[in-house]
Amino acid sequence: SKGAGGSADGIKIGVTGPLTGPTANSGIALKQGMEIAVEEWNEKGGIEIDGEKTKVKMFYEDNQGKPAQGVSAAEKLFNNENVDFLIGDAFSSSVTMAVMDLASQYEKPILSGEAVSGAISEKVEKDPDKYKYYWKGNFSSDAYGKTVYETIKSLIDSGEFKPKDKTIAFVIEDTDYGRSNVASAEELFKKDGWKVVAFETVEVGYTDFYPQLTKMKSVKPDVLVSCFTAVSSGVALAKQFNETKMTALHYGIYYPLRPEFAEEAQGAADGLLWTPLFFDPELRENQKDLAAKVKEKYNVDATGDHASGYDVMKLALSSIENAKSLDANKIVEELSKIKIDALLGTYAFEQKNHTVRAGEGFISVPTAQIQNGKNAIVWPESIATSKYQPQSWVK
Amino acid sequence: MNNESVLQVNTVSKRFGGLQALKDVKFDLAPNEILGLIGPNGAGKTTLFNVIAGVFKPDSGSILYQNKDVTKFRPDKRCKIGIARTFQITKPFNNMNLVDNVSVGAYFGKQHTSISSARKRAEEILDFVGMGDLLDVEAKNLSIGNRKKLELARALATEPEVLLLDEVIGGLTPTEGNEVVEIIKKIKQSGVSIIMIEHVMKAVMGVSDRMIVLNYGQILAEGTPKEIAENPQVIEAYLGGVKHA
Amino acid sequence: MLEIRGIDVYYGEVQVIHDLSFTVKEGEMIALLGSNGAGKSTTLKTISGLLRPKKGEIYLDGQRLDQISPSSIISHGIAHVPEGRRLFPQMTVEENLMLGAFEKKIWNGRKKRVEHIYELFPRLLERKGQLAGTLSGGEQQMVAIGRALMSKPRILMLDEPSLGLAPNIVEFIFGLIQKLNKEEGMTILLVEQNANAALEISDYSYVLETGKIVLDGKAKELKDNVYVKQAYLGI
Amino acid sequence: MEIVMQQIVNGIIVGSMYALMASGLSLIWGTMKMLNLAHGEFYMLGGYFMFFLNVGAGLNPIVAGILSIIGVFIVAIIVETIVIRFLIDKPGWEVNQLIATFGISILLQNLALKFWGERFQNIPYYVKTEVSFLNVNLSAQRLLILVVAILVIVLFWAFLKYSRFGNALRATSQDRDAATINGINTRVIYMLTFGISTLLATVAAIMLAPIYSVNPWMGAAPLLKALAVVVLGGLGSLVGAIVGGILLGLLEAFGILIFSSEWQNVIAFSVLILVLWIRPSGLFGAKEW
Amino acid sequence: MNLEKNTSISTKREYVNKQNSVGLNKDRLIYLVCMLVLAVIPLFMGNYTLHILILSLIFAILALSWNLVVGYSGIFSFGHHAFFGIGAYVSAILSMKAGVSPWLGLIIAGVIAAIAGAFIGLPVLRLKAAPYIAILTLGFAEIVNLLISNLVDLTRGELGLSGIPQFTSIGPLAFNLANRINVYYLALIILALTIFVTTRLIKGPRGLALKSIRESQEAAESLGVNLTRNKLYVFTFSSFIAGVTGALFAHYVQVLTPSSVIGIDIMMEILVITVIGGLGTILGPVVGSFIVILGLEYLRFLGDYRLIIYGVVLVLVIMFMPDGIMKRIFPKAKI
Ligand SMILES: Nc1ncnc2c1ncn2[C@@H]1O[C@H](COP(=O)(O)OP(=O)(O)OP(=O)(O)O)[C@@H](O)[C@H]1O
Ligand SMILES: Nc1ncnc2c1ncn2[C@@H]1O[C@H](COP(=O)(O)OP(=O)(O)OP(=O)(O)O)[C@@H](O)[C@H]1O
Ligand SMILES: CC(C)C[C@H](N)C(=O)O
Ligand SMILES: [Mg+2]
Ligand SMILES: [Mg+2]
Repeated sequence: SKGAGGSADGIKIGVTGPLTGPTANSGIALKQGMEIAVEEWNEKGGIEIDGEKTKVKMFYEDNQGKPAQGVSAAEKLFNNENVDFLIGDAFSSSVTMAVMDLASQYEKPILSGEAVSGAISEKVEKDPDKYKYYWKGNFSSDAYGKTVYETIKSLIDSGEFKPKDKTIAFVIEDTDYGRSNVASAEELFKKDGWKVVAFETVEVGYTDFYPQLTKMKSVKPDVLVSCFTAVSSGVALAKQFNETKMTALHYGIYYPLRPEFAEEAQGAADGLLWTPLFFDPELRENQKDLAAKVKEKYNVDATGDHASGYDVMKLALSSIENAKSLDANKIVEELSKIKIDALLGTYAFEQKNHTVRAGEGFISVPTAQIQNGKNAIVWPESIATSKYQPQSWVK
Repeated sequence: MNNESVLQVNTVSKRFGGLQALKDVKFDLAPNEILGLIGPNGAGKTTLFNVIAGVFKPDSGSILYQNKDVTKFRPDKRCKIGIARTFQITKPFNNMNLVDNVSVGAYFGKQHTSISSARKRAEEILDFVGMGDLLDVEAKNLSIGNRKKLELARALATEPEVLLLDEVIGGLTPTEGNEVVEIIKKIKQSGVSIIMIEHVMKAVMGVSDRMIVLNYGQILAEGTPKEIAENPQVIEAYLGGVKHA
Repeated sequence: MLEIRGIDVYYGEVQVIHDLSFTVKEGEMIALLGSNGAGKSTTLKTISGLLRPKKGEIYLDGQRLDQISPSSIISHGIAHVPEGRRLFPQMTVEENLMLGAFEKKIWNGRKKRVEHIYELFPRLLERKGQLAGTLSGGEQQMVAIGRALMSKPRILMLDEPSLGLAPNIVEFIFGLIQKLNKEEGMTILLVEQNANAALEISDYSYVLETGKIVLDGKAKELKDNVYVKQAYLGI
Repeated sequence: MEIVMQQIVNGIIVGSMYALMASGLSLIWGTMKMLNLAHGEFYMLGGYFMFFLNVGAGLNPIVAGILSIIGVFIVAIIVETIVIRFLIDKPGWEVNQLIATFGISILLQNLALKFWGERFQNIPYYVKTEVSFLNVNLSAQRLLILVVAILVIVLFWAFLKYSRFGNALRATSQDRDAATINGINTRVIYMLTFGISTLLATVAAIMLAPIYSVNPWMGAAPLLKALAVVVLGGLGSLVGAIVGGILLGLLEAFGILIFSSEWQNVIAFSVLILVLWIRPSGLFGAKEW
Repeated sequence: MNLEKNTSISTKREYVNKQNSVGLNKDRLIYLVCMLVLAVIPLFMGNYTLHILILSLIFAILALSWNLVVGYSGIFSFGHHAFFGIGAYVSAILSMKAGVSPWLGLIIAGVIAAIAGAFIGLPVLRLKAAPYIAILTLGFAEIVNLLISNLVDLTRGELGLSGIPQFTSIGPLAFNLANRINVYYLALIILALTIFVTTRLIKGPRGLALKSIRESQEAAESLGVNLTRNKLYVFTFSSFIAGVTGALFAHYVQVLTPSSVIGIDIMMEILVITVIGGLGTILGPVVGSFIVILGLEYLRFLGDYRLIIYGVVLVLVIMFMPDGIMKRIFPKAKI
């Protein structure tokens, strides 16, 4: 190697994410999105570091979605690969919580990807010094709750939905994702005088909802909110919901964003309200390009994970570009100031907790509805592509 | 009652579902006596041992050992106070060598103070039963006959007052059987009282001071070997036509 | 008829049978004697294919037996009543007996055959519906022998049939064995600890010690052999 | 009242599937003294085979089902021949079988993941009508589950009790050497036993796939349930597996009704522990094959 | 009773003495070499390797404690991860919510895990067949797992605990991530202690009792061995070690989620480690742990073939080395 600078063998970005285990598909998609971003950058000649155009090199380590494995992977990247910047964890909150603690030790920037858990932001907020080098590349889970609550409120306000006794039920997956998203929604609904009549937590991948639905039929909630990361649960619930002739307004979190959901649930999903719709090249012009590239390069249909990976890599590389240096302090300085448009919206950080901002003007968390097998944005009005169509089963 | 006896079986009954395995069985064992227990297959002999050794609680009746009621004692406790038994279906500690097998009895039976003294004792006993050259052999490699001797050695190692022998001679050649009979006689000489279940008439009849015949869970006859051998009921139910003793 | 030629048998690394040879002639009753652990049961298990010899051969009527699948030995007319009876305890007496005729060729004739067994052991007819595991020791021994007879064997191998049985039952069983040999002409290979009785009823006898034959001869002659008297008869 | 009826139906339907899975586990325990940790993966394979044949190749469900059963059976026999047979007579079998079947389970799971992807797959209902009785509505598909489960279990039982092969299988399970000397080829019996146990799992997978879904991890939960069922009912007991399965199904359904989903397994396992405390060999402890 | 005749034991005394000799016999030498190697290795390693080595040590201790129950006593517990998890959560929560020092937490975690062990040991005592015990204990672990995920107020459920305090410094010795070599030595000391205590236990009368129970409960009981006391003892003792190990893990990794400490995969890992190393040996679990954890780590380059290969390797190892590596290398040694 020549010279002393780390830039001699390029800018090294380490990534930890799942490549095996139940969340492998997301991890793989994230990786592909990142690869495309890195490629684009390198095609432009790389990034100028200390006055010299330098190529970017990515190192992606599998962690099976497990915290301890995540730490091993991150350690490996810092020690053996000597990475200048870590995207960790690219996917999961629990791994992020373990990996973020390495930031102060290695004094290298760490940016997490899709992890949403509010607990991460809280950690940073409590000890900003310790997490000087850690930044959370996604908004916090309470944004989902807000979207769910406000969507339903607006439906009521406009008279499109008339709850009888303001009762709500939750069926969620027992993961940090499920729990934290619903926690914020629950709070908002309760504050508004709603009553929670059922709260069912099931294990990941659960598919037999008949007992839960039978039970719910007797308490007759006005609204049912469901949240799973395992699509199989979502499909099963949607179908069984139909079959048991439930009459509640049904709102789903996360699972409908997987492309296979609508396909597999078929008719049963038509009318479902859901969030977060981030990625839909048919609705969003700026995402078409990525979709095409993914198709061409990997021969798969692009998903939100591809976009997410692309965006977080863009965030990382932009901050390095702005810093014009691999100095960690300079990079995090630039991260804190960043404001860039990317595929999913505009990224900027909340300073008090190093968390990406959600809402209008930043990353928006819209409500979508499946209408005739296709997605339409129905809330907020400012970006809506279609009007809410009353769910056929709601009585 | 009889203060002379070391063990009293007091009208013990035991039932397995619909089967009355023991019914009002009652007898005493005198100190330093060998009591032969015979009877047809399934008569309840082994069950009786299990009751005396504490594996089964009797449905009614009690067991008195040295005039103390031990009916509620667990098997390990009974062993510690001096009641030892062998198993008809041998239960060797398969993956342990013979010394360790016997040391378990030596150490836990009458608490030896150290493992090494228990081992020493175990070797003496193995020698005594004629397996002194097999100390290091794992028990799983023994043939049936040697397993029976191992049962005997382990029980002996606990230094019992009362020894319950369940068919230790059956399965041995007559010559080997004779050797074991000699050993049993020696054990008796050292002051132990013995109840011995056996189908080999030559052996039990030769060594027993007194015999009891169990049939369908009840005592059919009791007496000296000679009386038993001539008892027509016993001949009918158990001995058959061949001459014995 | 049955010829064992120089077999070596091992359990794992341990050699139990050393270069063992002997023959069994048609219609004979052979007693195999030996002290504990001499390898008698092992010999029978090797003949019936449960164990394979490392060396040597076994022939039946000139046909090699030690290389065929153990489950087809019985179809060559050799039945084994193993040590400890080895019934199927959770099956009824009749089911146990029927399995003795498992072999395809005779499976269909099993109902008739079982009648014959009930004639030999009227006791079993009374108990045909009872689970074998709940029988008394003597009855179990009857089932074991009955099961072996279901296949109409030409050679019957019995491993300590008297073990743990009441004297009157032993008498019955020995009587039966004699009857099978004398009246039905069945060849019998009998392993017994009860050497007196075994020598009493058999024609010829082999004495086994640590896996080798140390002595053989006419049963009557062996009975008077000084060594046998000392080592096995306990006189 | 209606809700209670409905919940009973829910419980019995899943329970019947637990019973099928558990019967398979119990069967191999009975004959081979083996707890097959890869049982769930054979269930998974059953699901995928059905998916490819029914949805992929467009075969009708009955043909696809039969072919799936044959397919899984063949895979099972291969596994038995290569791995299980090699281990079964050796010392340490008690523990080693667990590692071996765990290895097989990881292998099959990750092969499925590698070749068929993480994407879960769905199979349309085989029958689309709905039925209702006693105020209980349910799709014919779910009723079909129950019917098939009962049919398969009855056939299975009759097969064990009356067929020549069934007798041989029971005999082998009780005393292998004794079976051998009676002319039973126990190697073949082991192979077929293993195959049949996976057959039962495949039937469960085929029936459940349209309602749940097919993915590489689908076997884990049913395996855990089936394990609980076999000990609840009593290992080696067919009646135990059936009663245990239905009982667990009902327990879960009513657990959800009375408490909530998150306590479902807590309740199920607490009952299991309690039952074993009172009856250490399960409800139908002794073998009843 | 007096058996003065027939006792010609002069030649056999040797055997007794061998067992109790205090000198540096071969077994001791092997232990010593192992410990020395383990003590020196980290001096040459970077943080990443150290991290993996620490995890290997932690799993070695855990596997060792499980081996005591299964390998030496024949009680087929399949819920050992419960005690690991209990230990981890107890110490983490105590230090986070009540400010209890992690050092004290280590002990308390052990004690609470031991109590849990004794509690579940009671029904286990009544069971004889291995599968019943396996599934009962597995069920227990599942209950603990669900309790931890459902008692959200205390444990934050699946959200997990993070920011668990590290071990506080002892003088100049800090135990944070930057000084993890000290954590390594801490784990090594706990491992050495565990090995020491277990060997003492196994070579002594308790070991004899446990082995006899493993081989035949009825016979052991008939020879004066108290089944209840011995089984409860070993169950409790090994749960204690598992609990301590859990606490060690918690304060090292500083993040806990129910699935990361009480998932069934932890139990499978324990099982694989122990069996590959050698069930019923002392050093087997240690060697097994290093092989399995390092192996899995260094197989990363295989990408998504990693687990496929892991599965194949497991099957092959068990087929061709069924009694583990230790017995393969040292067939005679009692280690
Ligand atoms: N644990 C048990 N459960 C049910 N029945 C039992 C049990 N133990 C023994 N029996 C039954 O009790 C009866 C007496 O059995 P036991 O073993 O005492 O007979 P035995 O006199 O020792 O016979 P043998 O001389 O054949 O050994 C038998 O019918 C037996 O089947
Ligand atoms: N399964 C086995 N594993 C290892 N060794 C065995 C096994 N079975 C028997 N042996 C050994 O093989 C030798 C011969 O045993 P075998 O059972 O053939 O003797 P036997 O003559 O039938 O004796 P017995 O009269 O006691 O039944 C014995 O030394 C025994 O220890
Ligand atoms: C399903 C995913 C969106 C989960 C999420 N990335 C998290 O763990 O926070
Ligand atoms: Mg008896
Ligand atoms: Mg024999």
